[in-house]
Amino acid sequence: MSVLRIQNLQAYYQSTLYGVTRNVKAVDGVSLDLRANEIYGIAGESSCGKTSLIKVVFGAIKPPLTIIGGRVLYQINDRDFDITQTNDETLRQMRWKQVSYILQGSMSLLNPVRRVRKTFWDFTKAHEPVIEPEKFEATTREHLNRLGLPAEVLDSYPHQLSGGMKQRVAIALATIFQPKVILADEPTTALDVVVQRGVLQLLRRIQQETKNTLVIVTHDMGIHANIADRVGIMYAGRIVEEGTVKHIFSEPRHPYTKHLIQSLPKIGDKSKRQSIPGAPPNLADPPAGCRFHPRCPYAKPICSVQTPELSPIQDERRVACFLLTKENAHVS
Amino acid sequence: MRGFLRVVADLYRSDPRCRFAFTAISIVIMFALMSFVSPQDPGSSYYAPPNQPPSVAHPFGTNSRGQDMFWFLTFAVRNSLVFGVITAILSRIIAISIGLIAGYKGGIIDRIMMVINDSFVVLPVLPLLILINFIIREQMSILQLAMVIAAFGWAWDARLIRSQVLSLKEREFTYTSVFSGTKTSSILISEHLPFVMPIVLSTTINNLLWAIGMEVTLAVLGLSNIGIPTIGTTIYWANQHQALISGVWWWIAAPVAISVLLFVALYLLVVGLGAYLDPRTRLQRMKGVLSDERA
Amino acid sequence: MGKSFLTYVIQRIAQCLLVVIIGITITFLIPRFSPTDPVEAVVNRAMMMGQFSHPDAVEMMKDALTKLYGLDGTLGQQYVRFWRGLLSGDLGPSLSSFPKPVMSLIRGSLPWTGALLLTTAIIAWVTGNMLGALAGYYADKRWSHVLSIIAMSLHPIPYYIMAFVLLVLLAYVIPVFPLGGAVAIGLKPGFNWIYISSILRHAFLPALSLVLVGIGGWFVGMRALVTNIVSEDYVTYAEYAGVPNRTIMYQYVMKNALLPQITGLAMQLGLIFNGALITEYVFNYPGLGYLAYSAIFAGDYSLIMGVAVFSIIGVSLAVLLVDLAYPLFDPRVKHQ
Amino acid sequence: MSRNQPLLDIHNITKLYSVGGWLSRNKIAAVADVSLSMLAEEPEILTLAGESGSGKTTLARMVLRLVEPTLGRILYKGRDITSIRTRKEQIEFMQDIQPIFQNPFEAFNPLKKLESYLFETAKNYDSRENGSIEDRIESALNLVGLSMREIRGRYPHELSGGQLQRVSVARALIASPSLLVADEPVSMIDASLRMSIVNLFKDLKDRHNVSIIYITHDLATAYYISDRIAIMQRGHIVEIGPVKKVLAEPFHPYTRLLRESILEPNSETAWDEEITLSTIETKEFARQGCKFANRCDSRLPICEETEPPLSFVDGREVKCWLYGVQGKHDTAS
Amino acid sequence: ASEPVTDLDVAPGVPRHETLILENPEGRIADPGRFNRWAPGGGDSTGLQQLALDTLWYIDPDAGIDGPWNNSLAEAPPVYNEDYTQMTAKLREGIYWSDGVEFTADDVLFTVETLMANPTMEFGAQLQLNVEKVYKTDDYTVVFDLKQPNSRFHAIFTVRWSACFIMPKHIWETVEDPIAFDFNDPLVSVGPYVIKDYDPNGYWFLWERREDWERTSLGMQFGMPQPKYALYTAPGPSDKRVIAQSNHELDVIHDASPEGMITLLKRNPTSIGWFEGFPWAHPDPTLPSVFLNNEKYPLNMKDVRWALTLAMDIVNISMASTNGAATLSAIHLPPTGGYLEWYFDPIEDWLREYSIEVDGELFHPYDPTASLRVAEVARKQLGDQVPTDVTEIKKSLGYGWWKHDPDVAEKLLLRNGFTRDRRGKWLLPNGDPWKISILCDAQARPLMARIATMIAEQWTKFGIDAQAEASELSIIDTRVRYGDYEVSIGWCIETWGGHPDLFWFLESWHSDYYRPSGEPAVNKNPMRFRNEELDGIIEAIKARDFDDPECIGLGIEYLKICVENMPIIPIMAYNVFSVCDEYYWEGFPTAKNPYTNPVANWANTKYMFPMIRPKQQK
Ligand SMILES: Nc1ncnc2c1ncn2[C@@H]1O[C@H](COP(=O)(O)OP(=O)(O)OP(=O)(O)O)[C@@H](O)[C@H]1O
Ligand SMILES: Nc1ncnc2c1ncn2[C@@H]1O[C@H](COP(=O)(O)OP(=O)(O)OP(=O)(O)O)[C@@H](O)[C@H]1O
Ligand SMILES: [Mg+2]
Ligand SMILES: [Mg+2]
Repeated sequence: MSVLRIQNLQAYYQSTLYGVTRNVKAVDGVSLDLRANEIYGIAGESSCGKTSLIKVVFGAIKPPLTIIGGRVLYQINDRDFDITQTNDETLRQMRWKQVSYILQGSMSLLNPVRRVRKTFWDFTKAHEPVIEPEKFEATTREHLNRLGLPAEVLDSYPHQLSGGMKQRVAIALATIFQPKVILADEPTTALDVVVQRGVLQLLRRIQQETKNTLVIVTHDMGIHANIADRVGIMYAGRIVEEGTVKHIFSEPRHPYTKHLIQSLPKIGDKSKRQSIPGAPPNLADPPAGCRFHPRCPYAKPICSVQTPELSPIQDERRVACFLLTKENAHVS
Repeated sequence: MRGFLRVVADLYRSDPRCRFAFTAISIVIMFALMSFVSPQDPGSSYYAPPNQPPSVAHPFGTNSRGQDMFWFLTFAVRNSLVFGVITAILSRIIAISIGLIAGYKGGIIDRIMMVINDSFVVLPVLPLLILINFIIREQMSILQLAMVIAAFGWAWDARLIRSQVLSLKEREFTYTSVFSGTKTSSILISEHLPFVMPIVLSTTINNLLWAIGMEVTLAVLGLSNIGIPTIGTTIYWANQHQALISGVWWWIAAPVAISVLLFVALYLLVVGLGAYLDPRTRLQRMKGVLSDERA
Repeated sequence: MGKSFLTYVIQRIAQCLLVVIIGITITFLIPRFSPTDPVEAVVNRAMMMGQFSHPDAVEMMKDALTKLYGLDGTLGQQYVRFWRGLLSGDLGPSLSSFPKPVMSLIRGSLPWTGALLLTTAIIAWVTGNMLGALAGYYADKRWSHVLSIIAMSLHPIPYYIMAFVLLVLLAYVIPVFPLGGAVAIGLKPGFNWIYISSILRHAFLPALSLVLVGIGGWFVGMRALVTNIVSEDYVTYAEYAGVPNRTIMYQYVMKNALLPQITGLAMQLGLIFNGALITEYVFNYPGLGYLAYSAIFAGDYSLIMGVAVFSIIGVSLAVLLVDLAYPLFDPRVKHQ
Repeated sequence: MSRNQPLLDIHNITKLYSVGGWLSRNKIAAVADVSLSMLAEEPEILTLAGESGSGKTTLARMVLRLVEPTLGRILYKGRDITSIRTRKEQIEFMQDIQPIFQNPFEAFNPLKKLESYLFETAKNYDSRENGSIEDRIESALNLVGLSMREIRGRYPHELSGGQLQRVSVARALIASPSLLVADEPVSMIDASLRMSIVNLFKDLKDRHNVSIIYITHDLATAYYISDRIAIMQRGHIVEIGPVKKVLAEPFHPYTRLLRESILEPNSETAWDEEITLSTIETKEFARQGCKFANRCDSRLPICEETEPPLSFVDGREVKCWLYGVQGKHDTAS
Repeated sequence: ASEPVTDLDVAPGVPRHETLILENPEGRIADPGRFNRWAPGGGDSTGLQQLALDTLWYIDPDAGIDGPWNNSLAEAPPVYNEDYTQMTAKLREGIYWSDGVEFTADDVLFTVETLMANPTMEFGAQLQLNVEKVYKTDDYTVVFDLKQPNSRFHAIFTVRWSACFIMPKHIWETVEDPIAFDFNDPLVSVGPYVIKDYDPNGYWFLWERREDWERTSLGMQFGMPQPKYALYTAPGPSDKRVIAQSNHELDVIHDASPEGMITLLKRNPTSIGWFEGFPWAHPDPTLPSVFLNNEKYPLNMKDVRWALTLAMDIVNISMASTNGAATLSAIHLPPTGGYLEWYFDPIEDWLREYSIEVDGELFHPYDPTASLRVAEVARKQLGDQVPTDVTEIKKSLGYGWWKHDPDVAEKLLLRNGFTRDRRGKWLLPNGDPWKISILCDAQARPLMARIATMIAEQWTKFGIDAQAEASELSIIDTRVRYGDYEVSIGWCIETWGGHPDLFWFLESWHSDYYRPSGEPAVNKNPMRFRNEELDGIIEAIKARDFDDPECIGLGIEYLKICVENMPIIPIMAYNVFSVCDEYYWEGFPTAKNPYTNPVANWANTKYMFPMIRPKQQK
């Protein structure tokens, strides 16, 4: 049962400066199908378009980010709508109640001169205009309690909170209304592993309790391995591989994914790891054909000419590689 | 210099506000430069029929002293601009150096500088200006007045700049430079200065405005050199001839309109420039510029 | 409360005192190098009235006046005498209104400009910041541009012109406000509507002119600050969460941008002690500006010093207080 | 430099910061009584890991002379670094110790061309090897797998994070330092780029005898490259020893927690127990006794009151009562 | 005239139609509660010296109600003994202070003795230098024994625009420190008005007519002062005076600018000037001139001073300064009051004949048509308002002036060794460039700045690097007094207007009074002019009685010496654009009915009060 379908989404950063239009093809033909009650991980290099994708999915489309094509269809409470087509008010009503978003860099998500309680109040009030202060206090405390957060954070200013706590407050804020879809963009970068663990635990628990869809974006493969159900690997604005977490890690198929997984060091193993050669592509002027071909050791002539489709190669598994399309699935 | 021209060209191309601003500023500067080809000496009077409203022959009319306001104002605008710009530059130099050094050095140097700075902040400017005006007995030239006003016009801005530098010096790129063995002076100038530029720019406008306002105030009170045409002395003479109530409104309206035009343009320019210089917006823009260049 | 905080406060106060001393010293010295001289001023005045026909009479008067005004002695002695007086709360007699104590002259004028400038500074500050915040927050809206342009167009109009145009419009062409003064002639001060309404009616034009020119500066500053803040993550985040724009603007954008403006306001409030010369000049409004101005011309050192001392102490105190109180506005601030 | 002298010798340094505003003012020890030393004879990579806010950056900055310690001494090659005064001495010092910062995008001024940093560095530090300035830059760039061709005329935003981070390393290398202090040099970049930097560090140590202080949250890379690791918690080094030992078999309860929390990209380590996180940092800093006590599973009564000493156990040092004088070895697993 | 639209009260209980509102040109008074007119720097134009104080005699600058001379507190003119070492003043009987105490010789004695004891008080030093002894022979007779002969001693007690006023002894005798005394509680008046209220901030002073006004010298002689109230206000910048009068909130403007005057006449049909038409302004008996420091090189050369004079174009100066509404004077006396008849008419022929020798030829510098030319230019702008009748022009615009002849000026310079550089700029005989800066007050006396700027322009055209140097009144006065200037615009020739005596200012032109540059001069000889012949004339005048008709002849000799030497360049009368509004009151003094001076800060304006009449009773 899918709650969110992304169909051939193209979103570019368009800027017409100095008379020249420039397109940064941050999201370029992404199709995804997200189901209820799953954790979907999106991984990929820095600046391959992960944040941009999430922004579009959340409907946070502000110039210069522009939708070039495709659709983002939500199916929530038996209502279908395309987020690229909805008006501001519907969008506003939908947000937080149905879909919420935890922004990248949550260290600065809280207003530094406003007590956390006030921020909660603002966020609650935005969707429940007639809430009583007492009721608000009770529900907020209960919510925090459920998330295992001490109520004293409410009286704090953000700078008084440790990084992990801030991140968790951001998560708490994003889940006040128990939305159907939660989009989390790098929720743990720059946190130590212990704190990271606390944050991820929290996210997972929320997901388990409310059976909603959690999309988690990060370049930290460890996170995906541990909490995602399915993982999509992005490269240069496109999804190049998608599969269950088990498959991706045990049996990566796309050359990029392979490299990625192989390069991960492990504790207890000091053997030499190699990084992917070459530099990531410039999204303003991406290579033709398969965008990975300049760095791909297996590249064939066709790779630089045609763009491989993301096609299913087995259950729950899709890959965009000419080496691996169904016909050639045996090649590896 | 090439960099400067490029910035100008970029802004001109990219931003309609800047386009307007450049056009307006160029017009005002052109206007001021026309003083060099003026057929009329600003010191002479009664060469034209007095009190003529604007017409083809006298685009800004003539005043009660029989001067053509168009040509007279070319001098007034030129002098006020020169005065304002000198004041702004001088006070910027002080403000920037004090702000950068105090903010960067910290400690006792900072404290001493801030005491000096605050002493200037608290001084009652207008009375002192009048008194200094008295002391520098020979008619104060534009340059002298600019220096005196500049001496009073930096303190607040230095404080602002300092507060910015306080955070800049903790930024990693500063440390990178320190560890590159870069001299403090060049760290301040080439690393921090560009970052405080937006502030410097907007305080420059305010300072320019304040300086010209001071000059007008002194002139209205009859305390400036009435022989030098400036926006202030234009208003002084207009007042002496009661232009406001005797219907010679263009005498006042013309200089006011020019300064309004100039400052609106400067403001728009600074808004545009600020966006250009703001690291957050600049990056995107510069990307555009550079890829254009390379293409 | 930690020890270091106390140390900080003491240090800050010491710094403030130092500033006051330097400021006062500068203002003590400058008038004494000025060619205006209280004794000569009285002599000139007496001459204008045709009093003298003999140079010896002039000399006699000058000598007597110099003694009377306490201007004998070296600069150093006068400086010491000045501080001794100041520390005992005595600013000495005015030289141009001899022997009226400077204090009582200031006391008579301060309330008028003080109240006027206090109110207008605050109104201008609030309006300027409000409009600046609006224009900065809705930077892409058309009305925001228009607003910016209007504010910027008012800004460079010389204050004298602005004041006068208002006066002509609202006291002559449409004579709804009085031409000048602080209160109607002959009204006895009292806490009654007639007196208060008269004060308000008289203060309206001066206030309006001060507000109109005062807005611009705050407007520009605020707009710039806000443009920086709207791209902060917490603003975006609140927007994403559907927090109403109004709340975002006031509680997220404006409140944060306001912090530097508070120090600015403190300085402005300090400047109240400088009076508003042109306002007083155009609207016949009583106040310290004119007092200081006439003192300058009369070479009335004591009065100049009196006004300057008020202004210097006022500004440094205001800045000091804001510095110390800053943590109340911004919980992040640490005193170093 | 005599042979038996340590390269870097940190003696009981402490850094106190005042935090809080008007009425709620506190002093926190961002670094509390830390001693460390790195040997001169053989280069090593020392990892500093631990909690966010535990004082790693502060420690690194003190070593770099960017922050002055409140107490204690730092000796570099036997010389107290606070005694460095003149510009000449400073240059000499900086030539030897160079930093690499966490965020490559922050480490360079976005308004300056990258090459200017390189030229500036090359110009200010006289070469220990021969060669023109250009040559030195080129060879430093080659070491990190870049060349001047890719850098010339470019601004920081024109390079990828990984490239920038390499330039950052190259810049440090131009000075041919003996010690690199790298504060989270890879936290902002993805796995594959991360490896290229980390491999570079390894190379530097192995082939160019550069010692490195490597600060990171990524214990997998720490394990991968470093020789020793020091775990910090609330200003203290709570455990320090060879990386293989410490990470394979952590002693201190915090290290254990840390070790358990590491997400292995392949395993299915599900964490069963919920963990407690600190809320208000300053409160924890202000604790008496062991700073970790309130979150520790194996806490003893003494932990609440007295700070444990740093004791030698099994080839490493641990700051925990479980291994201290009192309960030596009783709970050691 | 139009009906008054409203008759608002000026103040609670003070109806507008019973009030005369006058401008106090001093602006805001810093210490308004102080009415001690005798203390150093005491305020004066607040109505105090006009309405509440009085002294022995007044001389009107114009015709006066019954002649310029008025015995005010005195019953008769002063009587001197033969050698002018004693002066006797006979006082009026029946004059009372406003608190009911009678005014007697004791008040005069007390005043003189108090002031003599306090040389810082006004006239204190002057009295000390002159008076040996003062005593009364009866309650209404005061005798002054003088230290040396002085035929003009009475001038101290004779109001020109102010003088030494008399204190009420019964109030002052209890005062410990007469300098510190405010004379406020009570302010006892010997004039027809008493203070009713004043602004604690010094912007206005409200006076009320005394019940017993007939027990004052004014009431006794000329009847009841008409306005029940008089309000002296400081209306602010000149534009506001115009607005205020257009709103009928200001009956007497002290001084408007020429443009303000023209505007007012256009806007407000009830506004009138001194002359019914152009040039409207009241010519004060004071002569703004170009001061030349006769001790500064090259101004110490007579030819140079003359060259500067001939380089000036009086028509332009008149236009620039007053829109042509200036009353010109070629000679060193103001062309006002009786002076036209006493001095200008008699010397006219001599002036026409007067010549200077230039390159062997005789050059007649006097231009008798100067004022006619001014009228002609002014007519271009103002049309019919400018009179055409020659006698009328002469009376209002003056007689003639010096020719504008740069060629002759050039010759005068060349023969003294001046040269021109390549750009045509003059070089001094010693080869230095010739620079002149003309000191003027741009703030309190804009008229002076307008004159200075125009002269600077003309001298610049002539090739001198000249500029107007604006400064502040008190600084200018001091600098001029100490001789620290080259050229300045101001006046040092002041006359009674209504009396031909010149000694009043001329006394200080005597070389006994001369002080070199660097030392303070008495302000009437700031140009530091010394002339033996002139000393003789001054001594001769001094030896003659105040009213001796021979003094006029001596005065004419003085004028000739001045024309010859041109120590300062006379320009015009100080034309004051006093504008009165005939909306609530009529019968203001005008050129047609010149019973006194309308210029509001003159003490003589008290004569206006019994003469004006309410326009409408409501
Ligand atoms: N406002 C913008 N204007 C133009 N280009 C942009 C803008 N924001 C992002 N980009 C570009 O779009 C591309 C994708 O950026 P995005 O932030 O989506 O990457 P990401 O995968 O989230 O990277 P990271 O791991 O660093 O967060 C990058 O090349 C980036 O430079
Ligand atoms: N300048 C400062 N003033 C006050 N407190 C500071 C300052 N710098 C750091 N601190 C505090 O000192 C403690 C240690 O900070 P530090 O940055 O050294 O930690 P860290 O281990 O590097 O953390 P992270 O992993 O988050 O980078 C933190 O609580 C921090 O808030
Ligand atoms: Mg991202
Ligand atoms: Mg750190």
